[in-house]
Amino acid sequence: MAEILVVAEHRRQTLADVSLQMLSKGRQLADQASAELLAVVIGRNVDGYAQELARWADRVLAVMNEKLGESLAEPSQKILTSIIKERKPSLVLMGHSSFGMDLAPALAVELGAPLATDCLDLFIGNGSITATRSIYNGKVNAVYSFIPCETLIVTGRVGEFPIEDWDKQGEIEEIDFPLEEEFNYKQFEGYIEQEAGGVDITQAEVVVSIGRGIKDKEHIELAQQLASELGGVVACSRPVVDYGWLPSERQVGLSGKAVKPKLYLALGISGAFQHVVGLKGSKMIVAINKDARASIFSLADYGIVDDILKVVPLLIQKIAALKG
Amino acid sequence: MMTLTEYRYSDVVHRCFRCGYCKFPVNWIDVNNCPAYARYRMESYSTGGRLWLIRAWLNDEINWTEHFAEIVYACVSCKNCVEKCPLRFNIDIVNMIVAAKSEMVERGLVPSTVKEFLENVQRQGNPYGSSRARRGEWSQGTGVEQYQGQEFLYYVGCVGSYDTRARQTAKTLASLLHKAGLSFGVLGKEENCDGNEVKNLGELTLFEMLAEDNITQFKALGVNKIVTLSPHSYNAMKNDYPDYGGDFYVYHYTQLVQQLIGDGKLDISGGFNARVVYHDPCFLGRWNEEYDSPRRILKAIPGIELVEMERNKAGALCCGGGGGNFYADFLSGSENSPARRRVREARATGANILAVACPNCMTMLEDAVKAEDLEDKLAVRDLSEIVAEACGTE
Amino acid sequence: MDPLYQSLAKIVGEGHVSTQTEELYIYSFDLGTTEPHRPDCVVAPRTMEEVQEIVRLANRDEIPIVPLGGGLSLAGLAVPFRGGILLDLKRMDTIIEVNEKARYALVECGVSQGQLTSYLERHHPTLMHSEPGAPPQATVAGNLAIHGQGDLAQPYGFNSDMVNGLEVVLPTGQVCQFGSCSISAGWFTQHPLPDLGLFLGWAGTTGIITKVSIRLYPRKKILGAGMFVVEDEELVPEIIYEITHTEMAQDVVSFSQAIPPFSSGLHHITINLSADSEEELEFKQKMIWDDALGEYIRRGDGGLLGFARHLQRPQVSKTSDWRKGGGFEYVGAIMPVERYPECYRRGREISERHDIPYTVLGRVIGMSHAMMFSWTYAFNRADPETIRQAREALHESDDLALELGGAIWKPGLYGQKLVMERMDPNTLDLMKKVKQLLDPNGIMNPGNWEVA
Amino acid sequence: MDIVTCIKRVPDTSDADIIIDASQREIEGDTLAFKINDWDEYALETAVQLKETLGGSLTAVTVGPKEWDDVLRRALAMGADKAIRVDEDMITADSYMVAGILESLLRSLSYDLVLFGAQSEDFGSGQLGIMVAEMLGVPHVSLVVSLQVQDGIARVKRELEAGALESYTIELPAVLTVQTGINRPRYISLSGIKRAMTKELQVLSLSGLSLSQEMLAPMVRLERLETPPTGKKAEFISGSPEESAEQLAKILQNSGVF
Repeated sequence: MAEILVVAEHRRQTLADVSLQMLSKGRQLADQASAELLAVVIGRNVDGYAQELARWADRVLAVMNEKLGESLAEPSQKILTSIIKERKPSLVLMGHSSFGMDLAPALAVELGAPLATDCLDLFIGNGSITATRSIYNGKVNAVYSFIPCETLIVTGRVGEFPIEDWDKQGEIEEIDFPLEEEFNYKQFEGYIEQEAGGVDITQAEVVVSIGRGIKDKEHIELAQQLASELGGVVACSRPVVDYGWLPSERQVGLSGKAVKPKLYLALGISGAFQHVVGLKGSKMIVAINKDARASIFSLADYGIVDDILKVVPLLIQKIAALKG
Repeated sequence: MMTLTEYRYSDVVHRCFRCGYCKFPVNWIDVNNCPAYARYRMESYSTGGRLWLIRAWLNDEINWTEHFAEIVYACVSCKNCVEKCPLRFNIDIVNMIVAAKSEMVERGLVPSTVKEFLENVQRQGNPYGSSRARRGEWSQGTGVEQYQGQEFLYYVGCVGSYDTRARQTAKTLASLLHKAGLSFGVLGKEENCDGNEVKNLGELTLFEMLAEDNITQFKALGVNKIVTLSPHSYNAMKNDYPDYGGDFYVYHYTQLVQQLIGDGKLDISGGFNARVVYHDPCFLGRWNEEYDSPRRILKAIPGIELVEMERNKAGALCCGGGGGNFYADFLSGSENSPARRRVREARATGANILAVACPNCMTMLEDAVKAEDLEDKLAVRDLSEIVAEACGTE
Repeated sequence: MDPLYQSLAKIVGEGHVSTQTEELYIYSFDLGTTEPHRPDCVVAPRTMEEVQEIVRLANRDEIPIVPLGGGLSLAGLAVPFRGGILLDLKRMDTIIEVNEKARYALVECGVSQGQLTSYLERHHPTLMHSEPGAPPQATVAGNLAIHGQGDLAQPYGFNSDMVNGLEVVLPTGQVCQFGSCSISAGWFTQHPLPDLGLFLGWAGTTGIITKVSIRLYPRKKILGAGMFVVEDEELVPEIIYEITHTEMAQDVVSFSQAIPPFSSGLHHITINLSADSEEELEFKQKMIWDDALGEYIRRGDGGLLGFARHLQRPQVSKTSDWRKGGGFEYVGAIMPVERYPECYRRGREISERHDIPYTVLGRVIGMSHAMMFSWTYAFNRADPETIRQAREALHESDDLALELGGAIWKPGLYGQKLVMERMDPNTLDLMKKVKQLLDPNGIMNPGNWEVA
Repeated sequence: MDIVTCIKRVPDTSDADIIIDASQREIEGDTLAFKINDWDEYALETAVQLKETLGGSLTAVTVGPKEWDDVLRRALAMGADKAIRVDEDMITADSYMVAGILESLLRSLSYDLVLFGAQSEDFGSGQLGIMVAEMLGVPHVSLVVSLQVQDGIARVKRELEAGALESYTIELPAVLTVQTGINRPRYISLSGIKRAMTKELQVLSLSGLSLSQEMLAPMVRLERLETPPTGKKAEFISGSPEESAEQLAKILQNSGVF
């Protein structure tokens, strides 16, 4: 097997965790297949990132160009196409992040390469690669194979691959890439931070998080009471924000925030991975959900199968009673 | 601006003076007999306020908002206003509100929980969105037969089929009917939503489809007599299905059980020792004027001391679960919620058993008992469960 | 978020305050012909303390504040003409005390007439209060703020004559109690302390009544009503004189209306009687039908239309449907009973001029010292022309009431102006000073009773 | 402005037991109910709102067998003027093939904006819209949570991680993939669906589209379906709500949460 190429991403002076996750997985695969692990990082000034990536990669391509700004999907596509065509890596890995989701499908089309996105795992055996994906609400796993090809592109699920420590001290190769194309049709206008509403769920010791099972915005008060009783804050999963019942600053998950409380209490949350990825740092997870098959229960330490609207009022009472 | 449907009541809707009689029960004990007004205590939530707002919307004086939709959907079709309004258009009050809901349905502008309710019924035949395949699960292990020409079709309904607590009631009633030697069967996973709530949520075409499908299915199976667990099913099948050619003998189970007791088919000599207060379900009471059968049953059981709440029969306060609100849930979250008011009223009679005859009332009131912290003082029991205990089947 | 909303939500809780279009729309309306005006905010307090905080806030920021009870006065007395805070008081609905032996009831301001009647029926069946003819959601306190009258007006006078004590939140936020309650726990009398009657009849322009103690009267076991019909309106005043002379009647009302047509032009005098025994009833009936009215019957001037037990309360809101239109408004005036014939004739003319089926009514107050005579005009809420007609008829009736020597009861803005134009300037000046003293920032129900 | 929205039909798997069939490549479908893909409903609502304010046409497109007409009917009821179904069961296809078909179809249509749901509920690849954009050679933005269109320019906000957004202006024509929460999709009444029966629903066969043989062979193949390994299982607290609340309160207390 030839090279395995990992596309590293960064935004606002920060290297994305998911890139280190993909590098760790790439490292494993490269060692297994006796291949070289190549990391590519693209930007105006990427020296710092390259140093970091070199801990995992055998070789880091630090691709720089003065014209590169914050929005990198389109230029990255051009640059990567050129690099991949030249080096013909057998596998290109990147995170299934907002960056990867924008980039990978376009890159695959441009290269005519097979693409598997949001993969949970990758296997190399008998010279071929298979990828496992989660489908049907996480109820089924699907294993995919690919037609024989020069290069296969895979995006990996965020948070699914643990970061392993390496110190490879790979070689860093700086490339000043000439960018002739202009991307005037798409202008980056800036970042928008969600409104700061005064509640920082990432710092809370107790997070009472509500999902679709809360059923009505009127019931959020219940969660609020429970949170007050436990000295915590109320957070939520995506549907609650989509309905406009809580501001997005309260959302836990991939597009929301990552929390690391002592107690994460998931109320009426089914446990879609996009949510779960944001609560993995919790020390103790308790889930209450009507559906015994909800995937949140495979993550929780304790579970109650019941209607949250029935259990939570009682739980508030019981806690108050125990507190005396 | 009525682009989608002609509002049928445009020559009536302005006739409400907002005198406020509709807020009261039959006497003047309490101004809180309209569930929505009782919960919110703002004029906008009273029946008159709702009618005035509907008219303002139809006349383009106000725009549709989520809040407006919630005010309209806070009407749970309990018919207290119809009972109380002194004016002649009173029979159309709930119809006027349902027609406004219908207009919102046609424009796609309904609150999110109502949208979910209706989409779930469209897709899975029940408001919960649970799989159709699970509809018959309640009867597992009971030996209840699939309907195949027995004398009665036992129609369970969505709440009895899916709600954990109401499933117990559905089972108990089945065992009771079995004990009485009644020939009956159920439809299990072939059963579909009766449509009563769908109609009251204003989705009239979906209701028509459900009614027609059910009637076709019943006729194909040779159904002649139907006994329902829920007064909501009873109402739809008795009053609406005939309009679609569905002429069946429809009974609410309290009517049938009362008869079975009278005929000596059920031996209730085991008795039931309790002070019992009975809560009239709107779709049995005000909608169908059946106040006596449930009370006769309770009076017949040895050991029961039957007491009445101050608001009873035509003046009963609704549990707040009608018109799909047991799911859509616009009236909870407060001590002013009708269900909580109702259990406080029940407890004030000194009763230790609150008897219900409707799975919706059961779920609403049982939750309210917990919210009011009355669990050690007041238990909500379905009439079928009380009779079953008196028969020694439980 | 609106800072006014936030301040009010802190006081009463979020569920009981609204700045949303739907609430502002509904509370902008009076049920009569008055043009709507939107408040900036609707708030429904539960306690006197909450009212106090709201008033302090309004006074500090000079925000108009309009108290609302049942909202049934019809004359635009609770319309937020200058915007501001609309204060719906109906959540304050506790019946605090009924003192059977001292015959009084202490209630919060949001207690409705229907609620009190029903409560007394169940818990104190030997007592009653003077319930006005309004629908049962009318409040006891709101009725005092407009000098209402009820079904005991004939023997005992105006409801505002039946007050034993008041608690009022002043426009500056202080709470005052008036009557024996100001010096002890008992709410049994308003007199004989120095008279500070600054709130009754002021339509909420001098303060917000939060508690009231009202007198209760004996309620007998049997209630019934007889109806006496005469064709000649000239006879009505003397017939009423004869009836009231017997001291046997409770409510005495004479009415005439165009609907149904067969009785148009006739005068129906309803006479409420009550008794604890058949003997008492028979005696009272004899006193009225034989002794007071026998002569008229013999002469053929009038006839007894019947006597009914189990009194049904009149449902005045039915008038609203006469033009299939959900609306009516009336001018009421306190008149000498002898003016009945002219009130009837001239009122009927006004109605007919405006194409409105006529309805007139005179209710006897205080042994026929006076009557409340009303001219009622139905309109169709969906037809602006009929609203205009009704409004004109109402203004003409205001003019008529004064022309005939009466005093307009709970006048709307037009009537208030007429009254103030005629009022003794010294009295008017005193009114102005009182108002300025109590409400220096002019926040209370502005627009109403504003002395220029 | 002319908008095309590409939608798909998915099984409602939220409450269903998913059973892998004997072939290990498909799931048993007879007890499943089907629906429009959640993300696509948001995309459609976005399109309908744009059409309501800006005028123009809205075409809903899908690639699937006859049963898939029902999601197109819903799209028509929501406000699409016209619907097109490419009649082909794509169950064994990869996104690349579907994208190729859509590309070919879109080349025959007039469009200023093509909207996709950001991903599907069933397979969740999140590839299709971006692939089509690349094939058509028009700009794209994925995960759009806000959209305004004026004078041939779209102003979009796009969802990033950790609650941040980024905003772009993008020239039309363009392809956008829409994230949930961008709006509140309207309810589609049954009578609305019935009324939509009179609207045009065009069915095309693959042969009517100019597609190379290469485009019709998948590059990604499903080997087998598996039941996911059960992770660590929660310790379940059982009993009545009262009992379980009591137990949980004690557990929390013993763990020092309070």
